[in-house]
Amino acid sequence: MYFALTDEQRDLGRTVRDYLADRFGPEQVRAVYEDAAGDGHPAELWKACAEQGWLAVTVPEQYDGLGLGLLDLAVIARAWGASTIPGPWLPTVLGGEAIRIAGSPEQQAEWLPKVAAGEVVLSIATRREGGDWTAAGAACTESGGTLSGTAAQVEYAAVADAFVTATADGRLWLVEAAAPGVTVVRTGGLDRTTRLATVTFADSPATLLGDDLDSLYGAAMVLTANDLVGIARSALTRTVAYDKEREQFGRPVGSFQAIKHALADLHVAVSMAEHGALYAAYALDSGQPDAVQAVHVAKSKASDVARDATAAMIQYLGGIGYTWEHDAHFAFKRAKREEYAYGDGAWHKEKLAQLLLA
Amino acid sequence: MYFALTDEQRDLGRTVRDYLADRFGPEQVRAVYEDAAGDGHPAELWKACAEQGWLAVTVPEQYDGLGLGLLDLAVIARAWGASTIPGPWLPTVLGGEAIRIAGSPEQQAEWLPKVAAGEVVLSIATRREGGDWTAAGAACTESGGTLSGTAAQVEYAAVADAFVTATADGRLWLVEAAAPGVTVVRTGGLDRTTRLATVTFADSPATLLGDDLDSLYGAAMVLTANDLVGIARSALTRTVAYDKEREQFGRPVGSFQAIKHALADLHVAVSMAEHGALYAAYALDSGQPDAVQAVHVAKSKASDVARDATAAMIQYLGGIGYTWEHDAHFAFKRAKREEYAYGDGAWHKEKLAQLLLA
Amino acid sequence: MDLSYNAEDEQFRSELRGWLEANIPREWSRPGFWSSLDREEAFALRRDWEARKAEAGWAGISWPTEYGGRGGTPAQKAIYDEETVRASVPYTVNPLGLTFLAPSVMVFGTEEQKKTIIPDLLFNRVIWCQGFSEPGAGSDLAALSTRAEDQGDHWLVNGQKVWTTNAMHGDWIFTLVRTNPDAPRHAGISMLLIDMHAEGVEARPLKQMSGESEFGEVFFTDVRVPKSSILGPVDKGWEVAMVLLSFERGSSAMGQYTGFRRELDQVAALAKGRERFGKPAAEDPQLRQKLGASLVELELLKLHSLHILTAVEQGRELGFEASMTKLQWSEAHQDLGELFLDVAELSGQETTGEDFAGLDPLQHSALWSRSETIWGGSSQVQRNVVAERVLGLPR
Amino acid sequence: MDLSYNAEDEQFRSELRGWLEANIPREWSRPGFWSSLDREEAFALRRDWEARKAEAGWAGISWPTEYGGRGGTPAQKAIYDEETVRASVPYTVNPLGLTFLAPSVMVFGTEEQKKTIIPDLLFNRVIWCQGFSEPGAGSDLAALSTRAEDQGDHWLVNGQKVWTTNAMHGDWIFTLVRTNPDAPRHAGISMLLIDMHAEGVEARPLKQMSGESEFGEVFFTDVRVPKSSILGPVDKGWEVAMVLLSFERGSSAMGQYTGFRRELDQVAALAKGRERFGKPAAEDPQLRQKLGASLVELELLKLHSLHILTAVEQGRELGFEASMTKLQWSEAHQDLGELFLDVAELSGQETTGEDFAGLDPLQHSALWSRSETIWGGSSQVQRNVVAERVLGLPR
Repeated sequence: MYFALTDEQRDLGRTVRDYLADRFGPEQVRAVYEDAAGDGHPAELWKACAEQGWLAVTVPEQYDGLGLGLLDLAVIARAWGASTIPGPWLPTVLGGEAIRIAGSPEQQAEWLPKVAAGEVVLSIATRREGGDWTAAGAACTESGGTLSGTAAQVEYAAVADAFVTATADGRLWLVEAAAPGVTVVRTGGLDRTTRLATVTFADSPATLLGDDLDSLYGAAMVLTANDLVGIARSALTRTVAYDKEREQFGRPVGSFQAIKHALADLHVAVSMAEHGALYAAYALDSGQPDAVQAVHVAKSKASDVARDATAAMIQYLGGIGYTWEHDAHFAFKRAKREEYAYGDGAWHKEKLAQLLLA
Repeated sequence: MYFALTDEQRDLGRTVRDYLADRFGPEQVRAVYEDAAGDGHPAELWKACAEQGWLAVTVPEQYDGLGLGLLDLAVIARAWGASTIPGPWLPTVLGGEAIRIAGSPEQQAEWLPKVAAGEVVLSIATRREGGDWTAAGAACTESGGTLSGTAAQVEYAAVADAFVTATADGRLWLVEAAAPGVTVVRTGGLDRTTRLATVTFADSPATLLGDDLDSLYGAAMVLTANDLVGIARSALTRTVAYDKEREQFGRPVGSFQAIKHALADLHVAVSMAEHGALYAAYALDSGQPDAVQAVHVAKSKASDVARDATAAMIQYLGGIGYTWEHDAHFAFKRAKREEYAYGDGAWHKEKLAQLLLA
Repeated sequence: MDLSYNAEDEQFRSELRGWLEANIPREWSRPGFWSSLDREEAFALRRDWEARKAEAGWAGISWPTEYGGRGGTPAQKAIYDEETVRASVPYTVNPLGLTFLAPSVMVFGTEEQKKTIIPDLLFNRVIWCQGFSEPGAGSDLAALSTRAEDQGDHWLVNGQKVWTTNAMHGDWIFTLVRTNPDAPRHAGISMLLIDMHAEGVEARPLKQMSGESEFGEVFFTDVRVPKSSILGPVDKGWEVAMVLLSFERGSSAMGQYTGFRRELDQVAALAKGRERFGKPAAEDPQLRQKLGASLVELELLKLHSLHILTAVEQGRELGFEASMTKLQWSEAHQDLGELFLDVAELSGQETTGEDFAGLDPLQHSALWSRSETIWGGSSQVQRNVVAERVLGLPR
Repeated sequence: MDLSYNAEDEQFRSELRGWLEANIPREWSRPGFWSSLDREEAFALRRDWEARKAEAGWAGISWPTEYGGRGGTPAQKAIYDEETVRASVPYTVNPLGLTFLAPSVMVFGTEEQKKTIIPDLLFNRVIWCQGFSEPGAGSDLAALSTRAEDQGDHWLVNGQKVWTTNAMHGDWIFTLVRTNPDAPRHAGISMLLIDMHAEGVEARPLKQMSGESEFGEVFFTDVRVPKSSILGPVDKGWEVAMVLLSFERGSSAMGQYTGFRRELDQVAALAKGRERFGKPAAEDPQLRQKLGASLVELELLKLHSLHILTAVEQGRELGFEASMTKLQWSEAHQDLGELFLDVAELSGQETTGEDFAGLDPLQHSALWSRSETIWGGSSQVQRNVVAERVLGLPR
């Protein structure tokens, strides 16, 4: 019985963080941030993802992957969140997961080696604006093997090679970006550490993967939760560091008890969110009976705590945290977007109430 | 344009508070509190209510009343809450309001002079356990001028001379306690500053008053809100006073910033709740167009703030506030009961959403 | 309690409303009009408008007539705040000058200062900035280090100010500077009035997380300031500043209320129009709770404003209620911003425009509200004030 | 991560479960059984049960075998906590003795103390109280003023303790007393072991707002305490107490989790059964949110317990995580109490019984939870610890 990362997982986390510190630090993030019209997909970072195997984590070994689990991906997602890293790593990994979970051996053989090698960018285009993205209102309708519909807030659609989308019966489909009838219209985002677009399919030829939208969403919720706890922990750590140094009224701001207590409460909440985000990954990996509950607990807490921790960072950094020049708003805005992605705290609490009252 | 009590209203408040300080202080409250089996209806206090005109405030002058408004009653209700005063003042006043609002001149002439003189105790028995007490699920059904049904959590039912109850069509009825088929079964209450009972009517002869359940509830919500802000202000004041004196770690507890900030936030919230509770009374009195909104604002805020202020009192008094011997729990429990009486914060916020979205 | 205004005040309201209706360009209330303008264009339009308004006699509402004001009652000032916001009049371009400097000059100014500064403010000919905060002196204002050396016939000013509203449009700045570095913290500070077009004064925009630059930084490098350009006595600038800041105290928050209440209506309309899980967002019970909660806090802000107004009219001592007002409006507005984001959900995260940086006014407001609990005394500072000055809790 | 227990631990669980099933009277899990007993009756039943349990070898789970314990792993202790709560075994009557005193005696005790105190605790023959808090020393424990004067062959103790759990059932009390009034605050304190049946010791019940008396007060008037009846060195009682309190640190909150989780299930069942506005309360979206939120915090408490357990098993330094555990469980439990009251609404405000004072277990729990954020280090004290000791924020 142990509730902790393995040494290998700790090493993985360290490797990712070391790489980011050396090669994709705040300056590189800012370059993407300032270039709102750019594709937000730094080539060097992508190359590193491929070389380091960060795109291959859950790809089975027979398809040139590492054959590891969601918990290993979660380690990377946390590091990603902590440094507000841009790029299509998450949607590509999720696209790969869709193929791994729902695809046929042939489809896996065709796509997964390319995912692992960083040869394709994938994205998830299942969310119809205003619809019930979890099922009945999914983006597309099917007719004779072609799909039609519009998906909103699709991450990195402009650089994607293929989209995973869904029909209302819960089946997952793969549509290549180059297929007829596929239109990508970029929109901007408050959070410039990602890129968004609206993707329209009009009688676009599609390949059926299979019918496990729920499993895909489980992975998406867990990885987003881990990105969020990465953001939250990093925001708290930065706030604590700043408030230890920043003096007002002749003493460090962090010595004022009202701030101390707020930060202490956040530390408890962030620590709990970390537990929840890791456990949910483990629970899905190992098929625990409470896996569904674990996912909702994780995303609910992570959404709430990342919002609170980044808001506290803005407040307790004082004016400086509100400036464009300071990186605090990268985290604040990323947390806000991810709070809503794949269900916000209230949505997941309602799901938990359903489980509890069942 | 002035948003404040008149000098006369301030004087009234001072008179009530002075009387209570002199004649019905903490010892007298505690005596009622400890005597859980007693009727909770101290004779001397009741006599004072009658002599001082506190039961006659809104009774028209032609019926031996003072012909004043809800705002004047609100002044008394605040003092009542501040000192957690027991006794059937509020239900009797509300019963009188029901007769004043909905009764015929004959009914008013029969009952209101007795209400003003303290010769009768009335109570409100409109709430069916689990029902929609605001209308469709009201306590009683009518058949040939007699009523049947059960009302829960009826205040001071055991000493009441008559009950105001309602039928699902929103009509108000008066049933005398001595009427056939009326059964009163006392229950205990966590809040021993009031007395509760379940009242059953079985084909009990009843007198129709009229059809203004909503107005009665408006008055009930406003007066309860004022009782609640009285509790809240008093709880805050006591906490501040205690924390100024109580020393730990060589300094007053109230000098610790985390406690200071919590108390400052409460002061803002309590002040806002006071504004809201007074304005709602004025708005009903003067028929302001936003009177309904004002009532919901008042009861919502008062419910929330009294709960928070009394909980803070328990916490910031330290262990002593949790003891039976300290009076803090009188306020804590009274606030809790009144939070739910006539709709809690969430219920009133939903009503406000309805108004906003209409 | 009587919330009806007297006949004179109602007369004032109806005249004002009539004038506003006749004079505000219709297009101003068209949704998106203001955000369609570029910043400079918008500023120029607002500046001109205020001058015209002043010429028509609708400026300096509560200022004494001897200074060219209308000598209006506090109630009239509140009516003015309410009606102008209601009529979609843009916020003044000269808030610091009008709220803080003008009344301070009436108290501390020389005859010469009164004669020049006040009329220029009334007709909006000079835009004033406030130079208080510094990188090392935020909540702890008295830690300021900008220095003014006495050079006999002038002060020589060196230092930096930050969080300066309107820095890029400012003509003059009232500035706290250290004139006696050896005195205790609060002594040895003076309030200088500095021409921002003078040599050695440099203003730079300070971009906020919204992408806008509501604030700026002002750098002073060997700036020569005439000895006469001081408000109040030398080394008494702290006292002058405290009085100056107190002029916010009696100001009602009716303007904020009216503006935020309109935002809430917009959020409610958005909730009705936006589909979520196949139903209008307005049917989501959690959002309904938050809509209700927001309405509660805003209506209470309004009542608090009426309470302040009454106290001012009755000549009662206000004490530190301004801290309560600030806490109530800034926290309620921040919650309203969060509510908007919750209603808009993921689609509220999208921006528009060719540069992908265009913000919807409610998006901007939601971001801006994050600064409102920091500037003008952070919520933490306000809570200290309420705890110590109002509740009397020990320091 | 691997949450499966090893074969040995699973074996332990199944043996324990089997023994519990065979030995716990069936009626104990009948709803209302415990509240139907009077307090003394219930206490006697629990005391006897624990002795029986010890005789069967189910006591001192994690104590070394040399002291008569089972020498079990931390995981086994957690399994024990979980299974006993699950099986509706009542909470121990000797919590202070078992959690704090026993391990402290193992560290600081003389051979004589080890030989007498530990077996008596194992078989529950002696109920121990803790005498730390005083009316003037709550959060600030070092302000204590109970004095022990050295009378050559004995200590003469005078003073008062408060918030003493089990005061009315206690046989002995481990007490912090001031043995050197001239030393600095934290020095000059010693830990005496005092027979509560000795002359001059008086225990009085202290009634709480629930109407129950979980706590008491203990008065010492010229109590003669043998010189040998001290734990650790003279004047080093503060250090002894710190080590003693640290034994809570590694203890998992699995017991709390299991108990609170059961309460949540009861609240959920109540919500399904209770009608509100003509519909089950369970359909109220606000209550659903709160039910979901409560489940979140309790499940995270469980995971935190597993995290602590892992750290203990791996021999890692725990630091001040106990403060986090306390904050999480006490605040979550208080919120659960509020949730119960919200679900029960006005009918949850009713009490029963001939004396109108009978509390439903969930009512009692809701009131009791108000004390949980105060005793054992208030939430404020815990936040100080987390801020200063964990985050390293300056004092």
